[in-house]
Amino acid sequence: MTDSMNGADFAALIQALNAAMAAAKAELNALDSALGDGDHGEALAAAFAEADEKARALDKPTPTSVLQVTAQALLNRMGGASGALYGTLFLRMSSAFKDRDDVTCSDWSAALDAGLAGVQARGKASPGDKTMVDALAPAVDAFKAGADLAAGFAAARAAAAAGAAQTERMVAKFGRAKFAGERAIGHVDAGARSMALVFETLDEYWKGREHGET
Amino acid sequence: MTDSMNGADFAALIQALNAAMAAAKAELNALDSALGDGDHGEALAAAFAEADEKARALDKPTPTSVLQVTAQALLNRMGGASGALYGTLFLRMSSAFKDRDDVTCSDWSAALDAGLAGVQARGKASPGDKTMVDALAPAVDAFKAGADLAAGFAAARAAAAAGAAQTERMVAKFGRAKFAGERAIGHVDAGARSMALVFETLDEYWKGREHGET
Amino acid sequence: MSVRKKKLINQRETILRDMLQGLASAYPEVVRLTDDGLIVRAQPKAAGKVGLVIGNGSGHEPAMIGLVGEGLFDVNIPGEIFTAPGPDRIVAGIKAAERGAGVLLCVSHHAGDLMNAEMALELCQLEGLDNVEMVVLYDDISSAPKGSESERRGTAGLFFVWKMLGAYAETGASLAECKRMAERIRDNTRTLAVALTSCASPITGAAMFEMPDDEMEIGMGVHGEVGLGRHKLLSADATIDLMLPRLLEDLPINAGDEVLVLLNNSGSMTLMELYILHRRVAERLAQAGVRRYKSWIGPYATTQEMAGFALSLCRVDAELKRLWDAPCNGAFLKGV
Amino acid sequence: MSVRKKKLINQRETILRDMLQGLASAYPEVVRLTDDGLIVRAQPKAAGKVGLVIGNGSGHEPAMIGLVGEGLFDVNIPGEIFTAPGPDRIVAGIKAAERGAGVLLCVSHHAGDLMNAEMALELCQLEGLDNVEMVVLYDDISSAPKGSESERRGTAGLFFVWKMLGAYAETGASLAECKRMAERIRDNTRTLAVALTSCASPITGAAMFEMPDDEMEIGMGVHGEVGLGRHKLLSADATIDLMLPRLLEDLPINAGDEVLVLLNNSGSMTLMELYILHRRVAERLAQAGVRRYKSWIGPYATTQEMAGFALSLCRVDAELKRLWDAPCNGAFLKGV
Ligand SMILES: Nc1ncnc2c1ncn2[C@@H]1O[C@H](COP(=O)(O)OP(=O)(O)O)[C@@H](O)[C@H]1O
Ligand SMILES: Nc1ncnc2c1ncn2[C@@H]1O[C@H](COP(=O)(O)OP(=O)(O)O)[C@@H](O)[C@H]1O
Ligand SMILES: [Mg+2]
Ligand SMILES: [Mg+2]
Ligand SMILES: [Mg+2]
Ligand SMILES: [Mg+2]
Repeated sequence: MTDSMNGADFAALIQALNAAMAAAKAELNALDSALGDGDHGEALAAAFAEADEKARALDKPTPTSVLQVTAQALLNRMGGASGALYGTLFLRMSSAFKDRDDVTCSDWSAALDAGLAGVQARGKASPGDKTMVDALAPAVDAFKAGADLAAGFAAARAAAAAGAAQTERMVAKFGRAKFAGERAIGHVDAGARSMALVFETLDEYWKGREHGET
Repeated sequence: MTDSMNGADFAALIQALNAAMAAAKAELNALDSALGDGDHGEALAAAFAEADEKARALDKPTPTSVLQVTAQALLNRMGGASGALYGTLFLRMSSAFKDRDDVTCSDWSAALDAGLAGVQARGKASPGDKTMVDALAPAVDAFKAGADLAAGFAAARAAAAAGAAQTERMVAKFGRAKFAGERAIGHVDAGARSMALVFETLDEYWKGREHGET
Repeated sequence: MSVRKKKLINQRETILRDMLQGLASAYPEVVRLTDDGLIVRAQPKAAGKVGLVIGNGSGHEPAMIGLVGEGLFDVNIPGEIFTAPGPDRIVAGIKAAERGAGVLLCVSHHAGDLMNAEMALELCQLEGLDNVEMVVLYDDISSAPKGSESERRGTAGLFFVWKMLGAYAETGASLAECKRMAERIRDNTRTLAVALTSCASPITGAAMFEMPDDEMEIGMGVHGEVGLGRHKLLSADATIDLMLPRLLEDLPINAGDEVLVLLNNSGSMTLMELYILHRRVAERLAQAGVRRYKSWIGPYATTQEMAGFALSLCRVDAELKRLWDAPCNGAFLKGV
Repeated sequence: MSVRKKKLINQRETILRDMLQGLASAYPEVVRLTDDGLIVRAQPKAAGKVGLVIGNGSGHEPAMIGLVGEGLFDVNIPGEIFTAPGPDRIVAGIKAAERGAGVLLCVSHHAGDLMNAEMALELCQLEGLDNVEMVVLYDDISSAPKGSESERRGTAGLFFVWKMLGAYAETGASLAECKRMAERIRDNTRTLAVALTSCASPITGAAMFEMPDDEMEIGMGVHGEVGLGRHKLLSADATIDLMLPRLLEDLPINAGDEVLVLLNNSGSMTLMELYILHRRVAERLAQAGVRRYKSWIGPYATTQEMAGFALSLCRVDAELKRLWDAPCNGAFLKGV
């Protein structure tokens, strides 16, 4: 087995993300309602359901096309700040994978860089601001230290989870939670948690694929 | 001591009614809220407070003038259906006592007849309709059987109390409670209860007066 | 479900005074508060036109203090919370509305309002004020069966009367004509209400009635009186499907007739819900072949923060449509 | 205190669709619902005038679907409940508002609204639609300190912008002029809100936040975001006494200046309470030597059935007063 992902992999990954977000809906809503408006799980679940449907409908899925329909669903179905940010992440990765049928470890590394840069340009948040960036940024860094996709995904997953957990002690600088000031301390940021879930799902998918489950 | 009441008696009676209504406010509100809008005690207490104030301000109180300021307070301060009905009762009695400085047992009998007739003309309710008439009508009848004021008041008090208690088993035909239909059963009518309280206070006042308390 | 006990007031004894002063402070170009507690038009109606007066218990705002102004009422006599004003105050209101063509005293049919209005008319006669007429109005089909219309209560549907009668009086119609017009609109109007929650009385601070979390009341009165009965909570569409046929059956209406629609917010319904409800009303009216002329969706007669709404229909012809579209300017109602 | 869990809807997945169809069914003479879910004027604005567009999360009705019409917005892009619409839908809204003089995309300052608007403008540039400007609006003094105005949130006070900008665009002002006017009204507007209760999200069915029975929140956001802090429940007068000085201090205002007043109902406040509150606002403004031009008391931007209100002031001169008094005709706003 080569160390790369093709269009079918991406379609299967989106399917896995759809299942993961559906399962995590209530948890993410609950996190969001502590400081925001309680819809983060709902919105992500709806968007990934639509992304999954659109990805399945693709005639000949490529990494780019799968990520592009996913970005469209996140932008226009999910809406809101997190729709724009998640949409930007997937859109930038989609562009980065342009013209590749199989994407490798170094393609992933470049795409994650582009995605993170897009999210930060759009949302202006840095690590420490109690947003999804607190999971995404360390995941991107950790991925690069991995020797292959498996190692990279595993490292990114662990880093994202750790980053999300750390948001519990932060004061929010962005999103609705920012208006809570000190009261934000003690709550994990919903977007950081969902971002950690994205990397967890990616790692699980790839582990399953390596063990021949898909 | 003669068997008659003068203007000072009436002023003292209104003072006693003020105290009685203030004390019964919560009870009457609670009865009214089961089927009506829960303000019967509040409204009566406010009206008798104003009546008391106006009666005290009278230069030379007569039975007529005390009952007239009381009627004014009931009509214009209390307002609503029960204000109109209570106001009519006191206004008719005030007119019936016209030109008398001391009112006797037979004056009382005529005045109560006039008052009851006024209430029924205004409100169209008959005994059995679950209204204040269920306390007032038997009280008027019972009063007439008494040999003197003391006997009449005692009999009226008992009859009014019994009449009010019986409303618990009735379906309302008037007032807000009428829209409750069968659901009214099990609740004593607020206006019947307050009317019973009027006769109870009257009887207590007269007993105290006979024993030299006032 | 508990009700909202917190109300932003000063003291309950001064609610009425504070509220009326607040209204007058906000809309001096529309209304004025008189020393005896009446809400009157800032610019009185032209002399020689019929004055329109109504008294009512307060607590149902914007009714009726918000409906005084050009093309609406001349005088409102606000009573204490949920309590009709007494006869002396009604007489004062009638006098304030007189512009030389007589006064129509409008009565929304509730026992207290009617008794006090009758006493006020007796006082007017004693005082020689004889160009005064009274009209008793009702619309709630849940409060008495068909055939006993005059026993029904006055509820949200009277909005149609107020708006169109107000416009009619501005045309210079006579007192007798105004009274007939009020009766004609009334006779073409029907209302049914539902409530989802109770509310707190601003006087007692307690819930006006109890309401389980999964039920709704059909045919609720404007003071929170218990209605026709309880239902398990229905969807928006099912609620309309239950209400609308009863109204269409009770109203003297035929396919091809035109109606005005009112969805009155009894307090804390969201416009989101009311628009969703209206969708079904429009759909069902179309299916019944009844044409919808115009709709009014919002609060007009409330019962504090009760969650619920009233659905009213008023059958209109060309003349009534003109009256509906006529301008008006109350604190709460600017055109429709 | 528990929130109202019962809502009269059909299913939560169809709330937006049902609501928009319901609005369109009620006011066909004012608005039309397009196939792609935009609310547009039934009679488009005359050619050669600037189109005004806004997108926003739903759940705040009548904002903004009720403010489309003559003298108001040309197009509203309603997003899902509490969720700004995505860039593609905003671009569609911009296209629908173009009448040959360019389009001003208004953004009430919230992260989601701003990000999606920025993406939409990038898409417009890619498509060669270059006569499009964006203006970012804010008013809530509780969301950032004086000096950092541009970080503040857009809340109820933007009503002043919508109403007067709408009137201004009807005069034929250019795109650049419209943008400057929007900024000028914004810079003269300040808002502070309080909340007494939470409300239930129509999506999750759960309370948006928790609120003890004897407290109030100062500086609450339009989505129920926690605000500046909790207070023990105050009286109506004390509440105004706490809010008004902060607004007057923040606003560039001098004795003798004239202001418009908004008391926005965030859901289930009674008009009784709002009028009582206005009484104190008028009293305190007079004491401060600030003249009150006109007031608007009622719901405009709600957060479902939350009990609370926002107090907004807008300093006006002769030109703005003319714009305030200009006619308008939205489903929810007929004149002011
Ligand atoms: N400027 C920003 N940069 C990065 N992430 C952000 C930013 N603003 C919000 N977020 C993320 O979005 C999450 C909230 O998402 P969601 O609830 O779906 O959106 P909304 O707040 O519009 O309801 C937050 O928990 C946070 O992680
Ligand atoms: N038509 C009537 N005839 C006699 N009594 C009546 C009538 N209508 C109402 N009542 C009495 O008035 C009482 C309610 O009084 P109250 O609560 O003060 O008035 P409201 O119903 O206007 O709030 C009822 O309990 C009933 O006894
Ligand atoms: Mg959220
Ligand atoms: Mg009562
Ligand atoms: Mg009452
Ligand atoms: Mg949201």
